[in-house]
Amino acid sequence: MAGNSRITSTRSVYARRIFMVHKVVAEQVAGGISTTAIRIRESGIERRARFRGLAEPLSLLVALAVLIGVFSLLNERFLTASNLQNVLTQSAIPLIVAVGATLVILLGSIDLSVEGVMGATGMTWILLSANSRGGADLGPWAWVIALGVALVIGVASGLIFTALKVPSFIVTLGMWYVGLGIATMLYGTDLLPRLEDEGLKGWTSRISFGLPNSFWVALLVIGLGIFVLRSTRIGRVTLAIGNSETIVRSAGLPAFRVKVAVFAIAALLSGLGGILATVQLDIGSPTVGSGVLFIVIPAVVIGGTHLGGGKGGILRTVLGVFLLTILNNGLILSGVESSYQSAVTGAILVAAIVFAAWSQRDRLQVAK
Amino acid sequence: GCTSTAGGTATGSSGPIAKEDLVLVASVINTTNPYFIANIEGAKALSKKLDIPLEIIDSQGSSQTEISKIQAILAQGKKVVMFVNTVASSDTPTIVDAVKRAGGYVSIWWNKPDNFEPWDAGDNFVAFQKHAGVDSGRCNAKAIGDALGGKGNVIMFPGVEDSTTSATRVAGFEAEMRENYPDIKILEKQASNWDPQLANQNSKDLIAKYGDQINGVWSADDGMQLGALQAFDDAGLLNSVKFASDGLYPDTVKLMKEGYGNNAIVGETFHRGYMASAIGLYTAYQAAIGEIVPSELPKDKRDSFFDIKCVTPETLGDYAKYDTDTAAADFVDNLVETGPWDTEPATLVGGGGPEVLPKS
Amino acid sequence: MVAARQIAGGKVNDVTTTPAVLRLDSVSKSFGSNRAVRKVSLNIQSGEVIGLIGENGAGKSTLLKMLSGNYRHDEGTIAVNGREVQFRGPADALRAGIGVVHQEQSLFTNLTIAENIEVNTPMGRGGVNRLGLYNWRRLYADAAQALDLIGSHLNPKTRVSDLSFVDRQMVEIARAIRVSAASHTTPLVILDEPTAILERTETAILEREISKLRDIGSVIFVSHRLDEVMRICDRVVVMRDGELIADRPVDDVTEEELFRLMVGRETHAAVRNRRSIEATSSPIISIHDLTRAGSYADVSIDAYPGRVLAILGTSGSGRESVVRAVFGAEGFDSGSVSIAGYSGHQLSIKRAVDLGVGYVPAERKTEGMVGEMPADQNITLTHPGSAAVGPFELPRRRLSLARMWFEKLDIRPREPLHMLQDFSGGNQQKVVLAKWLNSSNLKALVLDHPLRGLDPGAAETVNAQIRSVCDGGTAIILIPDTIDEALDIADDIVVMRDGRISGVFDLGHDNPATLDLLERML
Amino acid sequence: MSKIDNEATKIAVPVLIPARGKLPSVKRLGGWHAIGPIVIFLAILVVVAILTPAFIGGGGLAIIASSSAPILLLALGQAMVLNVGSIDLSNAAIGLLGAILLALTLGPVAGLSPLIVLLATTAFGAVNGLILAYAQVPSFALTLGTLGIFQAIALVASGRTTVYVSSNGESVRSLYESGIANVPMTFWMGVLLAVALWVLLRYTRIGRGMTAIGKNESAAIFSAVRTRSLKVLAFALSGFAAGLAGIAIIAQAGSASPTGLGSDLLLPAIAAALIGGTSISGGVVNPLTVIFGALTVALVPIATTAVGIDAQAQSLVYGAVIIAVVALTMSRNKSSIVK
Ligand SMILES: Nc1ncnc2c1ncn2[C@@H]1O[C@H](COP(=O)(O)OP(=O)(O)OP(=O)(O)O)[C@@H](O)[C@H]1O
Ligand SMILES: Nc1ncnc2c1ncn2[C@@H]1O[C@H](COP(=O)(O)OP(=O)(O)OP(=O)(O)O)[C@@H](O)[C@H]1O
Ligand SMILES: [Mg+2]
Ligand SMILES: [Mg+2]
Repeated sequence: MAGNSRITSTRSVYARRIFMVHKVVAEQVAGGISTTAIRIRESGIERRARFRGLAEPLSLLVALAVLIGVFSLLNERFLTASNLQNVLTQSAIPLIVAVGATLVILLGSIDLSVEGVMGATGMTWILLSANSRGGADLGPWAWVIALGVALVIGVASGLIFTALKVPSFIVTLGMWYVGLGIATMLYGTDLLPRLEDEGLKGWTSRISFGLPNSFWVALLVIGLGIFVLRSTRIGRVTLAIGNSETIVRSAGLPAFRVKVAVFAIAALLSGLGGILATVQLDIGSPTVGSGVLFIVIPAVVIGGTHLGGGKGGILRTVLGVFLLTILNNGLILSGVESSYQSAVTGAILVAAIVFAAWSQRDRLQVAK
Repeated sequence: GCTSTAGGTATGSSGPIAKEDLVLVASVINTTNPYFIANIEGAKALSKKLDIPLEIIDSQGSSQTEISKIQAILAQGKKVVMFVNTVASSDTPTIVDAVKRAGGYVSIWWNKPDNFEPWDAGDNFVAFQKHAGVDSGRCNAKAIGDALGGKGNVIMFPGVEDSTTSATRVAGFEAEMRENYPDIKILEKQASNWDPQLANQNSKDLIAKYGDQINGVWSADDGMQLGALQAFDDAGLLNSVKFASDGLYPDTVKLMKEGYGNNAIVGETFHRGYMASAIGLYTAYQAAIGEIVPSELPKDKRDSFFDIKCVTPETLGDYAKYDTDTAAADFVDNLVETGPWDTEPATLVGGGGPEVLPKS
Repeated sequence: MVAARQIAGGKVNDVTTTPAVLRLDSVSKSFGSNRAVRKVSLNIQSGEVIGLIGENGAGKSTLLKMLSGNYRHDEGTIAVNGREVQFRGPADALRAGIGVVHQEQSLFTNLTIAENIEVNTPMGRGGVNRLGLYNWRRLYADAAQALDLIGSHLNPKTRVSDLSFVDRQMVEIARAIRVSAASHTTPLVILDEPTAILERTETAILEREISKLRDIGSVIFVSHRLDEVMRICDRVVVMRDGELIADRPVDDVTEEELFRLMVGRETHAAVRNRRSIEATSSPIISIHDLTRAGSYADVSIDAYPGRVLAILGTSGSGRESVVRAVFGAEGFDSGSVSIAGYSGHQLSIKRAVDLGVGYVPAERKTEGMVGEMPADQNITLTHPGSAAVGPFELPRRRLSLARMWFEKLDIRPREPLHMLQDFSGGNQQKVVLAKWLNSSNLKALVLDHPLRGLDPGAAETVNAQIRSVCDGGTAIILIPDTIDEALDIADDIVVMRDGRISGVFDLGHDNPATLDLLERML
Repeated sequence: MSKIDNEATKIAVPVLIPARGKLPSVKRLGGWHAIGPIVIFLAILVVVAILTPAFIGGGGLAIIASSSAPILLLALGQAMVLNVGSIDLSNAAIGLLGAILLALTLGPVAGLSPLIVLLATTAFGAVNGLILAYAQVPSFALTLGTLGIFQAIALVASGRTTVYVSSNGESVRSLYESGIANVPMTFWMGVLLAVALWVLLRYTRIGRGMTAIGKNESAAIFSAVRTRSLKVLAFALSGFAAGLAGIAIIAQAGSASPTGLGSDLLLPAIAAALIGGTSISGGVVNPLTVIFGALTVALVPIATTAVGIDAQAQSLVYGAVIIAVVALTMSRNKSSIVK
């Protein structure tokens, strides 16, 4: 003890000195310096934030404009009203599904069950509506029950994912097969069910107020999606979970319920997409959703929503869907052979993400 | 040590098998396409007629699934009489090999490698059977060509690009147009992967591209045609465009009969899935019970083309009888009576060796 | 204000009449066989600021997590405002009026300040209605009010990712006191090492605000900086090995006493004999006119073998970026860094390490260690050659090597095969040091806040190790937590301000006063 | 260096860790996630054996093994990529492209052909890795894009048709036709690769670095691990494994086509890797248990057929079983948060 006394006294000298200094600093900081400094920094931050919020969608918009420009040079029919309406019709179903997919990806998860859910819902719906196989025509109840099937699949995915902690990749991959299986079993071995309701036939691509009906539906869904994401508890907690689920839990937020809800919403939207696809095709088919997943996921990614969750949004996804639909349509209109279409789309996807990431490259950055 | 592998020992058995020991097996590509569902129907009808149990294999569109499921059944030691609608041509050697090792008998439909012939593989590979694609394509081309009065523009929707079935139909269609309808122009081909949804989308894009220049639409199967019809209907163009395709699905029959879209559908080639499976299975069955000895058959009976019927709205009535509730059972009754190669409307019209594509 | 009390057999004899804001009675918590918190009893009155101190792993965070509803206690009772409570989750604790600033920052960086502050407000009471719909106007107003309460003028619409560390900490505190909205009671605010990641100058602001919190509610404040505890708190409680071993008003204790209570021994800190640069030695690291736009400019620093060079500066001074440039982790626009004679513009981490530089980053958990790998594998990660033949690793040699380092640096528990994340912060830091010391060719070691979050006892051992490395002829570049730390250990001090060097001192000749240094920092 | 060694040996003896109570035996075997895949596979197998004894007796095991071979090879490559925290959606397409190239070149260049194919597929994988590492883009999106490109190359290279091996196919064919214990060499090729990768991961500096990347990439960067090179290597290995899968496809079918055998192995292979205990978020992988993951994925559709489940219900059963199996075998010890 005695041997240390010199040391301890030096320590307390330091402590006292530091204490004094701190008083000085605290006073300095309290008066004068801080407020101006903070104000200057804040205005800088806001400007940066606003710019950053725009920068990415802006580059997407530029890319879209370039594509549209190139395609309209290659084929003058590209920019006609009828082709634009055609593009909007084609983008409607992917848009509806992509709103749900964006929410799921914002969670940091993924939903691969899209096509299965579309099949199961579409098949349930058409078999319960007026169709060429006869059977029950439940009218509006067909919608309720069909969307109920989607809801059940979505809730099941969500529950297995959250309660059993199975990665969403596998849960929804499994649910893809399950949905397809449900559709296949419902379909049975009978004739193709065709839609009998004349009012519904071709409804999706019919034009009202200048836009195709299905696109109006998509607009409604997008609007609702943006509202949910921006101004509801589910939406905000979704973003929070994407940022850090640990914090969500330690803050006592309802992570469990929100995750299940998001999977349910996504499945419902896939289901709605399935019904519209069935209406569009006029025929019930278990594979009515084929190919949708591989538009939707790249669209979300190209839109700039992070697969890790927490960053991104629905409007950017909308741009992503447009980019891919226009690309698809433009390639056909400019006469690119079907064999090369997947390569061109793939190359543009790669180019888009490399372009977007290039400026943010950093030796310490972690890209997964 | 190193041994020979892949499921049981190689027997390559010949000699008749007692009927009680047999199992019928029908392997289809999926269970959601009307054609494959009809395959199952035919197999069921034959199973009932012969009083032999039946197993169905759903390949789920995957060669690997197909092969391993077939092997799974073979491994149980059953003596199989098998009909396989192969997912890809390249699956055939593997399947034949497995069946041979298990001492079963198999008929393959639609797809096989050109150089892999039944007579080279032994008696267990009883036969390869198909409807000739070139003829089918020609039938459709004639229907459209005539309906358009030899003038106009046509778009085409092939199936999966590397499918022989689709490629032969495309070749036949193009050859017929080139040879006999020089004033008809093929505007564009968009492979639509046997997918109605994709054909629907591609139709929309091509409508946007060509508008009312399009006078005729050809699809490699009726599924895609249903998708295309809807797109043209939506665009309000149905009344002025003529359609032709392969398969004559019951849905198509109905549309043709109704005169849908100003008699939009002008030509179809006819075949029924139940006929294919029943013929395939029955051929293999005859070999299994020793009724026929494959190696003693002429080559054209082991690598066969069946009759292609070109159906037009006028002749449609003749085919109604093949879609009644008892049609499959009736066909099987006839089949057992007249044998695998001579049952109307699927009679053998020749063959032997790969289909010869018309020169372009 | 503070009632007199004494500790008798773990029981608190309380002689006040008003119910305590918080009352713990023999609270215990075990993780398996590890009894992290043992029979802790504690009373907190309204308006009291309690300092909670203890070694790393003493059980402080565990105790606090029981109060915040993150853990459930195994035994004992917890009473809030005189009512016994059983928290089933964080939401229950919030409802009872307990707000927490966790040891790890827990803000949603992708959301606005307002949302982070209001995140715990129950639906229907604040900016979120019963259906879960947001009223942004209300949300921003409420958040602004909460910020006002602690004297912060941050814009509630700003995204947290755009904030500095202090500002984030302010947001956390604002959030913690927002529990009053949830409970209608005066809040109990728990602050678990809120200052650990801050620069000293920044903590001044925070200290002022924490002191002010006593007007709003009660506070439990955890820190390893004893001087800070002494300044801020009314009362200090000390934990050791899960037990509460002392509970004193600040006026009755000295820092030395607290140190002894915490660690169970006297401080071993020894005064260092400073050496001057030997005429013959040449610098190992030589930074010349290093410039990076927007970060720092014209920085020239020489680091000599056997000497500790400390760089002082506030958080905007650019000192971190400079040392990261030395390690090749960040680029620079012009100037040069030469290491042991090698000089190149494009320096990569790999090249820096090959040249003999080591770097202990400030962000230990994310940059310094692979938490899910055993400690021994962490130690050989950078220089696998020490336990490998060609490409093949030798697990036995790796283990014995790790054991040697565990012994040398007194890393506890002595279990090199355990996952590194399961060690306490101080011991993790020692493993990170060992990772670099394990090199046969360590010429320079860059230490970025090496004592961050370490208890004073652990800090001493780590410091001792740094000294002995230095004595072995390695150049040390240190970014210390405090001026004190720099004066304690350094041979040279470089002060940076706004990206430029504002002062250079050779402690062999110079004897700068703390105020002197501080002046050059601000 | 030798000084350290001496000290180490001196100290090692007294500091021996006191046993922290007896570890349960499962844990000593490497925890549930190490033996789980084996147990689940055997459990399903037992159910099948009870329901259809003839299947197991008739060489069912050999069938499962042989049909799991391409899945296994792809799953191993995928597992290496997952281990560094990325995903490779293009590896099955690379494998199929490899098969097509092999079928095209076996005739002209004979024995050199497999080498060329492996070189090519490894290079394809490396290109993925290079773009990933240097442009720092997310692998999911990147490989989704390259997937489209490889598919198109396959389609064009094959001339949009099935490509048959014209000659010199015997040696490749023999990989499927001959084998050990009635199981074709293609499967043993997978086992061999698994063992090699296991050694790489467990006993080499390269493997340690890869695992460190998967567990904490930032820390790996700051520990001077060559993260870029190792990520490129992981993708190159995925390409190499895909090349082997291509060879296995040719060995089995003697031909290849863009939509034929092997065209639909992407998702089954990922499922196999995950069932085999690989963590989808990186840093946890055991190539040896991936073998059982692949066997399970191959077994499920075979089992549904063997047991006699209605053809139309099989896809439903398949989906449900995959979810259940992963739920049972997944390693949850990494973190409680699963994305
Ligand atoms: N999640 C956990 N699982 C198991 N044991 C734990 C866990 N958290 C804490 N412990 C145990 O509880 C003891 C106390 O840890 P705690 O985190 O409360 O220490 P602390 O006093 O906060 O340390 P520090 O000053 O470093 O923050 C530790 O020794 C540890 O063994
Ligand atoms: N998952 C766990 N399992 C077992 N012990 C754990 C676990 N997590 C933490 N611990 C124990 O908790 C104790 C303290 O952990 P904690 O995370 O609080 O570190 P710390 O010392 O507070 O670090 P720092 O000072 O850097 O904040 C350690 O002794 C460690 O052994
Ligand atoms: Mg703590
Ligand atoms: Mg701590």
